Amino acid sequence: MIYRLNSRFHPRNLITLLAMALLLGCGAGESNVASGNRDGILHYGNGAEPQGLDPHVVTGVPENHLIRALFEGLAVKNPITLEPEPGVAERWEFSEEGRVITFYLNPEARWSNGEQVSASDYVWSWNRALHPETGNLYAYMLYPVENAEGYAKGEIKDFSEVGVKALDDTTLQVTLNTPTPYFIQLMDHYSTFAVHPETLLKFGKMTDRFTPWTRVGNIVSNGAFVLTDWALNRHIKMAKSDLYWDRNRVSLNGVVFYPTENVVSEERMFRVEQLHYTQVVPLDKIPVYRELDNTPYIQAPYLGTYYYLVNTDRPPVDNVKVRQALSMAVDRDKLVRSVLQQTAVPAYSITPPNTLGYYPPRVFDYDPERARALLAEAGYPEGEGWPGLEIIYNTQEAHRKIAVAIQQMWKSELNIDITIANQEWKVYLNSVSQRDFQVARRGWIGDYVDANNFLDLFITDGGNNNTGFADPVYDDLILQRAPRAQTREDRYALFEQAETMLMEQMPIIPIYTYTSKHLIHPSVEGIYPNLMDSLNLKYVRLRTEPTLPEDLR
Amino acid sequence: MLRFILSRLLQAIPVIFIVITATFFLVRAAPGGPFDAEKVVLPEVKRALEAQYRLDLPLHEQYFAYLADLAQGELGPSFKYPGRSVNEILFSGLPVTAELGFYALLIALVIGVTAGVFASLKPNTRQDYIPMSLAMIGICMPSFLLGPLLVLVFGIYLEWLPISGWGAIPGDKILPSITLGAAYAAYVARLSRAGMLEILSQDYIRTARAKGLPEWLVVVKHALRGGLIPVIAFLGPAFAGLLAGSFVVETIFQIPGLGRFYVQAAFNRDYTMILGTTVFLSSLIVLFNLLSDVAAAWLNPRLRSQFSGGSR
Amino acid sequence: MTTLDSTHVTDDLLANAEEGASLWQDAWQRLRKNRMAVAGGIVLVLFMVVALLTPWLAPYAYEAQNLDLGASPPSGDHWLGTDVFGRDVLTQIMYGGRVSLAVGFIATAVALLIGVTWGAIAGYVGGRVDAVMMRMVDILYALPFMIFIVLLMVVFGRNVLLLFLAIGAVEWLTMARIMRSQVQSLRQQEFVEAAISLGLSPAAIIRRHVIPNALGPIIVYTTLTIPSVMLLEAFLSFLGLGIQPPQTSWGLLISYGAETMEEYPWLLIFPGLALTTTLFSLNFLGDGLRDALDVRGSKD
Amino acid sequence: MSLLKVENLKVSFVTRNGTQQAVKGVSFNVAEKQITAIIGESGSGKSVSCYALLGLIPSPPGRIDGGTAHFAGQDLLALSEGELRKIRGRDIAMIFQDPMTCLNPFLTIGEQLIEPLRIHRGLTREAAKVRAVELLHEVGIRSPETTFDSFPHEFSGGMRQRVMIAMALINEPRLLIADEPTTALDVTIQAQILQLIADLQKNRDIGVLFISHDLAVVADIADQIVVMEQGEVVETGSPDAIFNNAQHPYTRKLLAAIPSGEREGSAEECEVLLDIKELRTWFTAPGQDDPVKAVDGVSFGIHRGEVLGLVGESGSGKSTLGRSIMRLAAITEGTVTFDGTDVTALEGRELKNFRRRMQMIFQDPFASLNPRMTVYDTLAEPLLLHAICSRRELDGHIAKLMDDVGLARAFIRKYPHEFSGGQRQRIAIGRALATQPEFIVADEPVSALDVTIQAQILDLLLDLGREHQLTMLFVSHDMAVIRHIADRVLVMYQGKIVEAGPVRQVFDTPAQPYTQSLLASIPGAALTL
Repeated sequence: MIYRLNSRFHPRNLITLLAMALLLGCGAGESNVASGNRDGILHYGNGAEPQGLDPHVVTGVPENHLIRALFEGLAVKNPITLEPEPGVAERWEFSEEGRVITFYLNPEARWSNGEQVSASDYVWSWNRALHPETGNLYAYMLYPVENAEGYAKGEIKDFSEVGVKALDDTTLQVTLNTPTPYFIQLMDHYSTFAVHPETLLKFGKMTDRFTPWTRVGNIVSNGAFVLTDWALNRHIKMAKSDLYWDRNRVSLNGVVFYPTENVVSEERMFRVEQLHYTQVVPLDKIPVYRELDNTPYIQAPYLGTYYYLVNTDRPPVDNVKVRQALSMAVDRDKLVRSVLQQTAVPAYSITPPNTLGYYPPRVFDYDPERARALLAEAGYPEGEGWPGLEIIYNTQEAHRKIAVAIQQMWKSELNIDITIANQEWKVYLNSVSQRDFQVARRGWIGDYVDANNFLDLFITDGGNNNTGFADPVYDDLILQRAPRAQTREDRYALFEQAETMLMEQMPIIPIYTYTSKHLIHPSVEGIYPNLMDSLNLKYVRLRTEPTLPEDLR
Repeated sequence: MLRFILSRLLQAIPVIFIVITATFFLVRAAPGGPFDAEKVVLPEVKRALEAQYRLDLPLHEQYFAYLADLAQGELGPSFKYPGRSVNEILFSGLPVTAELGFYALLIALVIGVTAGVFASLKPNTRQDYIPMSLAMIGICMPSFLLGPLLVLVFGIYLEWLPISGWGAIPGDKILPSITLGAAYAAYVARLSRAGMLEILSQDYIRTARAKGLPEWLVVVKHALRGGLIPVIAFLGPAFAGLLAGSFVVETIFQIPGLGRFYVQAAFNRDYTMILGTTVFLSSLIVLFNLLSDVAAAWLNPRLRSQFSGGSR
Repeated sequence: MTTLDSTHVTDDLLANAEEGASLWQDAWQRLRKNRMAVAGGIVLVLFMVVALLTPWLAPYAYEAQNLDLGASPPSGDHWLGTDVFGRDVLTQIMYGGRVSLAVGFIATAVALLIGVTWGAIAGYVGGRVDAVMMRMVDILYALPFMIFIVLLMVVFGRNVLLLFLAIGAVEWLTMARIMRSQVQSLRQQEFVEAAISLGLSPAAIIRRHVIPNALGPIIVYTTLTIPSVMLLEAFLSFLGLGIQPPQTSWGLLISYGAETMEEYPWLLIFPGLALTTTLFSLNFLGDGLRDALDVRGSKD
Repeated sequence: MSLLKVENLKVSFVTRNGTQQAVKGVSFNVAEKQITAIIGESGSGKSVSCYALLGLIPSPPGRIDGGTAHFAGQDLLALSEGELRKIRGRDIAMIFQDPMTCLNPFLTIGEQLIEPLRIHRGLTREAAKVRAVELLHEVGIRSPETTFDSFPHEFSGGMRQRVMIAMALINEPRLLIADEPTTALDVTIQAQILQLIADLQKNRDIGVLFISHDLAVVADIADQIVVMEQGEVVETGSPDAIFNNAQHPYTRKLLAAIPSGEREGSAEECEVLLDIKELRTWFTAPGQDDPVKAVDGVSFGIHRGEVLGLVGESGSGKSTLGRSIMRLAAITEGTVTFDGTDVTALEGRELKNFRRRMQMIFQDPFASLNPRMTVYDTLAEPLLLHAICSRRELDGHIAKLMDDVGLARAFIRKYPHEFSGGQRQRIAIGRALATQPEFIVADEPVSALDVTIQAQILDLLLDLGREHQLTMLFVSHDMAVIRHIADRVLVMYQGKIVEAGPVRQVFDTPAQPYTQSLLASIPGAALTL
């Protein structure tokens, strides 16, 4: 056709443009896993976008993974036994009564700029972690240290009164309020990590929260890896540090962390080999994975409990019999089997079983008969005269499922009507902290492996109590008697006594103990699922061989 | 024309100001604060945090301080992401979302206009019903459904395309662009069908045919320009809406765009971030509405020379 | 003139007048001839009847669980399968339809009422009033929706009525814009001038002359609004505003189904079919209604 | 020698109300180098016949049922779409009725003009432009080089029609079909365009098929006239034969409808009902500084019982003047005194009462009736609004109105679209009369109507005026119509009144050159004057 169009706007141009823009050579290269195995790069699915990398500012699980790759604490946990083993500190000594700990720092421990990690860096960093202007949410991790709490609350102004001293470059002396058996464990928590003082001061005051010191090029860290790239909502890249004292043990050349917000998407990325490893698996996908030979799915006990908070001041759950009836009418086995696809362990108390050898008492069982009887005693025989009850939970699929199942269990076993209300996260937090609820979904993940971390939730007016449960005997057991117990057995006996009291009063309805869920590509070695979900990347190595089972697609 | 643009921009100032003010106080009225977390925040910590973010000042002082910062183009630090300013986050997400939106609109235009034009050429025949029925499905198919479906089919079963990321793996922009564009394609199809039907019944189309023009030339040269005016009018608000509405797609495909921040800022009660995105978005809405008006006027020679007022 | 005469005239009028009395009756006559529209209408009515009678029709109680059964594909006992709680999907869809249809129609009606009124006034009065009214629309467009919803929840608590209000409050904006542009072009028409010169008040002109002539685009937009309202309901319910489990709606069923489309496809397909069928029926009915109300028909 | 020979052409339209036969076996010839005119009212099938020849009727619903149309040795009706396309715009070209809508507003004049050349002859843009500029010059467009890149809206109606003609002639077709090419134009322009077509036909020796509803228009130029009624040809003959010796009653009816003569017995001088002083209505378009002075300092009075004609071309401000008096356009300055009251300041209830006493009849009966209201509702609205009658008496009043305007009562429940243009104008008149007004502004009430209908409506207005003792301001661009109906005439030009006086005086001894040019352009002058 000789006739040529003169119109300025033609669909054909658009199509060409579009094709060029989108199909940037759509030959889909090799997968991340394949290239990662070749180059020694681990591709790690890491949940939500991290808030940041400052150990004294952030909270949360994704941040934990990142910071523990970049930084190292005085002591770390053995990934299999969870027993403390040397980190920055080569060794440590307890004083006789257990109140004073002396850490001997490894002289080979280096900051990524080559400087030695010194004891005074720890003093400076703990000052920062505790300083009332820093606003460190995890400052309480250091409260076992003498005068730390007073300093954090502003009651003590002089940090030299806090029980931490640098005796010399490599010797750090810590004085505790009382002997604290789990204190060494806390040294593996990022809020107790050291940061590099000069680097921070280069970008602002010690207590500043928002300076760019954690950015690529600025950050100085002391862990097995160094930060090389941080693209918001895209990826965080790290490379093996050649200054790390234990560098010979590090096998990976680098790690790429992917922030993902969508559970379904993350699992799919794993399936198409874009990720080596992820910790989030959609519930309904788990049976599919379980059926595979050589399944990449691994499940492990986890230090966390899922329970319902009960507001003991609101009728009808102000009546202990009602609370007990409700708890006994929950068929936890069935719940775990069907709704939870066996990804949890039924719980009958707050502390997870085998918390460093501690097993919680079993005060009650699933017993609908007894539940009905208790409810009748409380004045609601066969549910008659029941005033109604509302369960609140924050908007999330898993919480909904559990609430729906429990609602129906209570309905069919006790013939009582329950309403369910989901709330947006911050609204839910507000309702819980204002105690504006009858029954609320709650979960608690241990900060350290010790029953104390679960049981001290329910001391009178405890910040995380939220139930109205108040018992001076209980407080005395947890706050006074247990810390002073001479042996582990004595201490655990006191915990058991307290926990029995708790379960008799039933200010919470325990539902299940968490497990951690992992999808690990067969080419990855050295990821050991454990109670704390504590992964140390320096033990991880990649092989090129095994691939995902074919029938996964 | 210039005067029209100026007057619209002047009108925009009070609009944006009211939006900022309303948002500022609405956000504060919402329950839950930026620092509430599952584990209780100790009162001493909370005090420290509030001091660091100026939240300890009386509300009106915070408001005026915010306005003063805003006047200097400073949107403040993010509450959720300490160490990052809202400006920085906006500018890191904007190019990505804008690119995504651009491709999506392009797809919407190409598919939508083609389908709409085809349907309009033979109204009430199969050639009309089939694309229009597809458009209906497109309209009611939410992206939280279409996205995963596309991922399953093209990413996992067929292994043709990457299923996540943006610009990291070749071809990873295709599925999200299609997902986001689909609903808009459906609207464009309906609009262009209606617009084309209107134009095709005009006398000047008959004139063109009487001149012996081939049918495709009648359509492309004589009918399309007028027929697309309703589409152009739709594009302005659509593009602004797309930036806010890309949240779902960005989440499904792990795209580092603005939409995620816009939605999550609200969930996180990230006050500065909510305000920042809102200011940004309301400016965009004003701007794009204006642009689409100008574009529509530019397409129409009659309006081009004697631009008659009104708005939208 | 005698009364006798006028009686005679009345008889004469009634005897000879052709066809029905009002626009709506006339439209009804036309609508009945449109087979697709009638089919769409029948499906919608059927759905509504089923929704109304669900408590008696549903094969199972809607909250009845069978946890041991879990998600199972369609079978003789459960024609459309069961969900992860072992609840009957057919029952869920029937109960979900009650919510979705109610929300879809009522919230859209709210949006329609506000939007049409607002747009008609802005477009008809014009000038400064128009500018102010439309800038208000712009402002509402720009306010962060999420915060708005959360505030609504806090101020009013959980309330299904509030859900209608919240949805209506966002959906009316576009309606107002469409209406306004319609009114602006209708306002130039001679018959509106004729009405002015008859001395009709602006309200009467809008009601009698403007709105009936803008019905076409309004109906089309309405048919598009209803499905998006149904999906918006799911989103709001998800945020905590709106219905709470075990109550359900099509939107919620679809969004849950989308999560497990690989494992339990029937949980997505059947609610999706219900929504799509409704949508198509609405669309055919809407197009039919538009044509029926267009009294000019095919003649012009 | 016949250029186009149409035989037994049948066209029908399939609608949802059944199949309608629009053309029922029509045969006619178009001779070479002659102008053949087809005359008929709208709906007589004259346009459909011509469109069918070129495959331009929309199909569906249109359908050609039979017949042949021989043109240059080919049967047009038997050709494929592709073959037909080669003939369209090259051998047969068309001009359409409304130059305002028939040019693509989105493309420049030049672009549209050269299209046929490029399509059919494969000329380059430059070569085509040279040819187009020549032709633009020939059809009387000044400075064609600069206007080549203008858009249609920058032209007046007459200029656009010239462009259309140039576009049709650019490939030197052998047959030009002109479908009511002057109907939408002012009288003065109409005369020019008719002259242009006649000249071009002579210079180029082409055959022309000229379609019109107005016998007067074709009287001066046609060589042969074909009269069509309801899809059939009722009479064919030379203009002489048709005008002097019409055989068919329908032809005679058409002839009778040409407005002629003037009103007898002018109303005697009465009191002044409406007094207009220094009226100014200016519009300022947004974004522009200079106001458009649509009405610029007009003063006159109307006596009770008088019909005052207001004449002028489009754009002269006559309609705006009418609308200003009705308070439909915002008056910038001046007073309108109606029966002693200054109406420019009225508001609310007073304005409403005033509106009852003054009514308006609009130009376009297609647009002035609400398409979604039945006749009954349309007529009931003013009756109820002004409480002219109670609800019980409503039916009686409406019936009376229907009788008055000559509409069958059986149509009472019908919608406007079901009526013809003339009937619709009757409804509009009925609505205006419903409030029993004293004064009516009739704004070009007949210019959108066919000639035969035009005559009926004018007579109706005159009768009703007498019966109800109406005072009327009758706005028109058509001198013949004004002469037929008015007692006195105002001639308006560029927002000002340039001449005023009794009809006979203005028509017989026009003082202003503008009035003279208006009078000279009345079509069919030879026939009627």
